Amino acid sequence: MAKRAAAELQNGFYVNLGIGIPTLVANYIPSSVNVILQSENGMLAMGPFPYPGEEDPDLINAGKQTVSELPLTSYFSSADSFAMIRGGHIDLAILGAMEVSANGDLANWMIPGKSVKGMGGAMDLVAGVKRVVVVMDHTSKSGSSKLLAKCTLPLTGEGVVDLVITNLGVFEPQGSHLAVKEIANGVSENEIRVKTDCATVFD
Amino acid sequence: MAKRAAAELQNGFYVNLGIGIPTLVANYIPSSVNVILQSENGMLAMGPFPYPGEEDPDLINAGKQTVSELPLTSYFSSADSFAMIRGGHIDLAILGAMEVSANGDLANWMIPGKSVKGMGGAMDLVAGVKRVVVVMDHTSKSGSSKLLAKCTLPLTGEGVVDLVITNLGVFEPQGSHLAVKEIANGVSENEIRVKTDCATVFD
Amino acid sequence: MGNRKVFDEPISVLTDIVRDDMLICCGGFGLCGMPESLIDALRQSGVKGLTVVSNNAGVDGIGLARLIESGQIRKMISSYVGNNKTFESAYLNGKIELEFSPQGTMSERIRAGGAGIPGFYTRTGVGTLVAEGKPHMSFDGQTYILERSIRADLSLIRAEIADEEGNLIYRKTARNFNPMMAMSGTVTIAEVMEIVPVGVLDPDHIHTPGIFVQRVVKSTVGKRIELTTNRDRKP
Amino acid sequence: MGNRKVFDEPISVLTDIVRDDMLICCGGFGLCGMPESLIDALRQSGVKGLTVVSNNAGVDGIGLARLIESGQIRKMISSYVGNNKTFESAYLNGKIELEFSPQGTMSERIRAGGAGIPGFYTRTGVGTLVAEGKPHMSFDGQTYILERSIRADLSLIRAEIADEEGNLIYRKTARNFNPMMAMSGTVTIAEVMEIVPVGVLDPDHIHTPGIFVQRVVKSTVGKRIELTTNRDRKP
Repeated sequence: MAKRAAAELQNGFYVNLGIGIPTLVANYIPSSVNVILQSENGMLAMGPFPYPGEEDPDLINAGKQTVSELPLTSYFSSADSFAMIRGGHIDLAILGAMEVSANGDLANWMIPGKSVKGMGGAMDLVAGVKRVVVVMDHTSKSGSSKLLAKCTLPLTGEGVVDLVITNLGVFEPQGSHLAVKEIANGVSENEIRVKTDCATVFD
Repeated sequence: MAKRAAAELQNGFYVNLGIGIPTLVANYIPSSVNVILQSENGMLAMGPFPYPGEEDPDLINAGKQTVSELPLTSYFSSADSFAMIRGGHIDLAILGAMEVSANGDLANWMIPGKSVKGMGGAMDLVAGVKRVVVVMDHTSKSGSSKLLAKCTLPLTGEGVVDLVITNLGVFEPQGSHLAVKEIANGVSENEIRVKTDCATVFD
Repeated sequence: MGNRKVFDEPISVLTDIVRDDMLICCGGFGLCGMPESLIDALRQSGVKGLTVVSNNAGVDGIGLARLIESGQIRKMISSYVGNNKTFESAYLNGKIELEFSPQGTMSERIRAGGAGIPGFYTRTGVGTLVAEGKPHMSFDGQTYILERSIRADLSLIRAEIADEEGNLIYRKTARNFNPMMAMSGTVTIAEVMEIVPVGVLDPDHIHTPGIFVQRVVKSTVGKRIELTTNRDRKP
Repeated sequence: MGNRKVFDEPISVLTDIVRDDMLICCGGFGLCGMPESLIDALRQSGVKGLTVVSNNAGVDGIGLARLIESGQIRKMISSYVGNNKTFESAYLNGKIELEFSPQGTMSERIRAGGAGIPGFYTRTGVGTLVAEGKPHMSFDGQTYILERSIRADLSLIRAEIADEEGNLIYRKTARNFNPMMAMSGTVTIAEVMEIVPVGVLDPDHIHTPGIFVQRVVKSTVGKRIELTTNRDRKP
């Protein structure tokens, strides 16, 4: 999934990668494609994790992990960082999700009754970034579909998802249904129909 | 007038001085009083005019005059500068005026029918600065009072003036009238009454 | 101006200013750029009933978590309080209130507070729990919600270097919420690694002009790393 | 990334981007920090019907006044256009429209445009001509007016140094409107004194991150002083 998501990156893109699977996308960026990673805590052109002994307490990513600097790096405040995000200057965000609906609603921050952690910058990212790509397992641990006609969990954003990449395929929210853009190797159309709780249209 | 206005400055004040007579106030600041001058084009701790040959095209005040730097100077954008002003961080602004009314309305930017120059930062200053002091001649060149029951010119701000210093005295807008706080040397109460087009109450 | 803004100790810089029920903005993103000495002094001061605006709630045993432990915080306004058992237990036991504000909305609300802007419209949170009860307005066919600014009675921030006038320079991602909180505080106190005389800092490099900083004190604790992540050295 | 953002000449950096009836934000406070080479190239391009947002309208014979002379500007949004006979005569002859925006409101409208904020409330202008026709709202007993953001099709700005990624550093009061206009432009072009490779600038000193800057070109004209004022050397 992370590899497929990396194919969404175009040369010169400014990109924000969410915590979890999306972070792994960085490992699959082809060397011919230059992208600049934004970290919403106030950094543009984020480098890789530091070598042991080179950690800097003043240099972390939005997941609070130590990272490193690149020659083109710049730093700025949280307000300036979210001006960038909210103002549509980031080309692409790749995020994880709990649920996505056929009209592009996204739920990824809260499960009622469970301990609440907070939305962090997710609501700002999905509202502001030009293109939002979700990377997630197609079904939950209990086997239920995470692609739904309507989200059951509290939303992170309304109609904000442009593309969903799961272990079964690639999907585009179309309002009333999901357009199936790609099917993963060894997966049948029927398996997708069975495991998806909303209308699907195969391209 | 500039000298009397300088008495309004307290140690440690952040101050914005308007163009014209207010600029002269800087010449009367006692050496025991440290004030920091803000220039709304993006400078805090503005220094005096430069010595001949030391002018810097990148270093001007809000009147577009060349100025100099001090050890505690900082520079910032116009948005940050007016965040300072609008956010109430400037202790005092000293401005010129065409008309002031008994309730503190101020007109100093436009005469209908005459060539219009614009309000610059004056509307932001009077709306945001903690204390607004006006320094002006008591009467216009034609002899009419510039202190009025109601301004006749388009306003710069409504109820914004805290103190007016003229060649005849010092006045505090009280809503229905002006409180006369001081009378200039050689001026009679009667002269003030005659030359002021609103109710006055002598302290 | 001398060094009227410079104080000796984190506790003395706070004592005459703090009082119960204040709204305090507290800088930092996790432990990065967090004014730990000032937070510890706040605990020592014993004030209570505080509303604290901070992106996170500290880490168990460090930072704001210590004030939650001691029961001094009545309410937190944050964007993320995960991985914090102290907070979680206080919250589940009804000992602390919580208002979630999306990170970008929160940082802008704080900036707006300092900039004299009482409210602004944003798309962030439209159609979510965050939008409930807030005025909606349409601009060019898009729906936005009105978010209110945050002004603090006191802001506690951290910077790398201060001069005696309170001009501040931050370092790398330790900048985060600190510049806006400096603007938003009626009184702002900066904890720094180093205090230099005026004239040492390049005026084009100053991130926060001294007008926003009323007091400065040297940090008494080292910087901390919350989560060390490394790559392998190539063989 | 190479130097995909770096262009050779002020005219070539503009030609494929400019078109009639654009809204252009143009940096500078008077002549200070004004992108004069780009404005001259804009005149050379011959595009017309422009709406130009700029604090001032240039000085007779210099900067935007030259575009007013040539009739390329349909409308100005400014805070101050005094001491400018070119503008005055065009205005009195009905050849140009004018919208006054208070300087602080204007700078914030431009920042808001870049920051995805369609509108914000301010006390500036309440009870004046500026408030006419604008929605009013009361916050905590005070009246405020709603001001709309400004987004530009193109922003022309000036900085001191750029690196090849478009990271910018401004110098002294030449910063003024340039950073917000960089944010607000769909396309932003920066005219600079010097272009350096990436890695030369300290990332903590960068005022405008490269994400806001699509193109960079070296200035072809020197800096100008509008009004020389001096103090006497002590005898």
